Amino acid sequence: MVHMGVRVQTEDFDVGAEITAMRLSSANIGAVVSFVGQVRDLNDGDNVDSMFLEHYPGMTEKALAEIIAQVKVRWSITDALIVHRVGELKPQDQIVLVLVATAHRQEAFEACECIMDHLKTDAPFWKKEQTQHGLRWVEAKTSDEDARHRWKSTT
Amino acid sequence: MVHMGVRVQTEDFDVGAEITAMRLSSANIGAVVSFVGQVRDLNDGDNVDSMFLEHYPGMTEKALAEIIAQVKVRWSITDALIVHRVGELKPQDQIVLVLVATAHRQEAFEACECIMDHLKTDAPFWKKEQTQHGLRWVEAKTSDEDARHRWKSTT
Amino acid sequence: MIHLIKVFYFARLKESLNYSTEDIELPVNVKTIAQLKVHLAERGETWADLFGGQQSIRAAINHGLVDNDAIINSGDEVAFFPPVTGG
Amino acid sequence: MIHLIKVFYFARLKESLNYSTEDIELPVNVKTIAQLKVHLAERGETWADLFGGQQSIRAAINHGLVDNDAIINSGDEVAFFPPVTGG
Repeated sequence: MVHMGVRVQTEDFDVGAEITAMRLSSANIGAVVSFVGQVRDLNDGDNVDSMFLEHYPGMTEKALAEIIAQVKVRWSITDALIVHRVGELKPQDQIVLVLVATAHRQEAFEACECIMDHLKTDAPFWKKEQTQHGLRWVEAKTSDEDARHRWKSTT
Repeated sequence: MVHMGVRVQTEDFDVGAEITAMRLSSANIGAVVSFVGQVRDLNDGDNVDSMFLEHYPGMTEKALAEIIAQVKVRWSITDALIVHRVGELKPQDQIVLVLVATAHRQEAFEACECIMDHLKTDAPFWKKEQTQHGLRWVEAKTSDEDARHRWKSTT
Repeated sequence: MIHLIKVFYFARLKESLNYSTEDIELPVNVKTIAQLKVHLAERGETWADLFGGQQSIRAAINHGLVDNDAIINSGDEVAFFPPVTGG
Repeated sequence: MIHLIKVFYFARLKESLNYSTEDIELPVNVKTIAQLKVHLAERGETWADLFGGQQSIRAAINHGLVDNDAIINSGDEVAFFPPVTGG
């Protein structure tokens, strides 16, 4: 898998087209679970006017591909896709899409959530917000570290 | 909530339009998790040519609305939607859509999976398959009962 | 006093019985879902086969799933069906 | 023998240092990420503030996340950045 199913882009994505393309790729697929993240207008109590997403080109794609590869070892997955946007984003812009297609639903839910939890801690993205108090870098959350570690205890 | 966010229909649905409409309904939404079920071409080792989905009009809508109401008590949910098709379906047709929108991702994943698990055991739908061996009613799975009971032990 | 209820049958039950709904006048000794099943099982072989306890049959009263010991009231809409298989 | 590596800085680090990449010739006693951090911290106040151990800084070698005790080899691409906040 050479970065298959991973895209890092400034452009928006079409969630319906992505789900449908993946779903129709195999008649063995019974379940497609998707996660769409959108920019909220509020963070840590402050209004967010816009944000800029910086990343580490080269490492980002590799990190995301590794997350998918790990998930494929653990669950029986027909297909998976991560699309992550970078650059300038406004509230209610789509920021990330994760899709997982499987024969049975529980695997799709677990794998999709596991991908998101690892993406939050292992993929080199950094958010800088423009709020009413000026520009600020978003601080990482310990809750994201905790969420990621959930998946270790049960392996 | 008078059956809000519940639709039972013979027509297909547009997953992208549904996700986008829900996502844009509030700038407080940070996560939308969706589940799409599609008819598989194989069940219990036999090729499925088509299936017919019977339901109990009146009770179906009520049962689905109750599932959403229960989930809203347990998780902090901005919006939720269930669309379930009935009537004649072919392999790779969409059969069910569940959407949950929340501020934070973990709640959306859990609530969406919980809705699907309850839908599998509590909503009056019955599948009849046309296979190479003729027509047959699909048997309920004990694994679906087990999946539903998971959510009880942790409440 | 007459206790009239409406009964619906779905899926495999509907096919076996060859009809989907009927009005039933409840005998005085039939007050619960379990008692109604016994009453229906006495109708003949097909009915005994379906409601005699060998098969898993679920019930609803007025569009809500109920257990065997649920009380049936006059005017209720009662439904019998196999375990559900949607989703 | 000269051990030349390429170093990248991202996000808050890049802004504080006011540049994003440089080539560094590793001193012979600098073999790990931890030792490179100490080496960088000796460059002055801004550097000491970032790499002196008060702040949480993550590191990557050749596009893979690594711990403090990871070995740096000649020709490696090393990156330093704050905890990530994507998704």
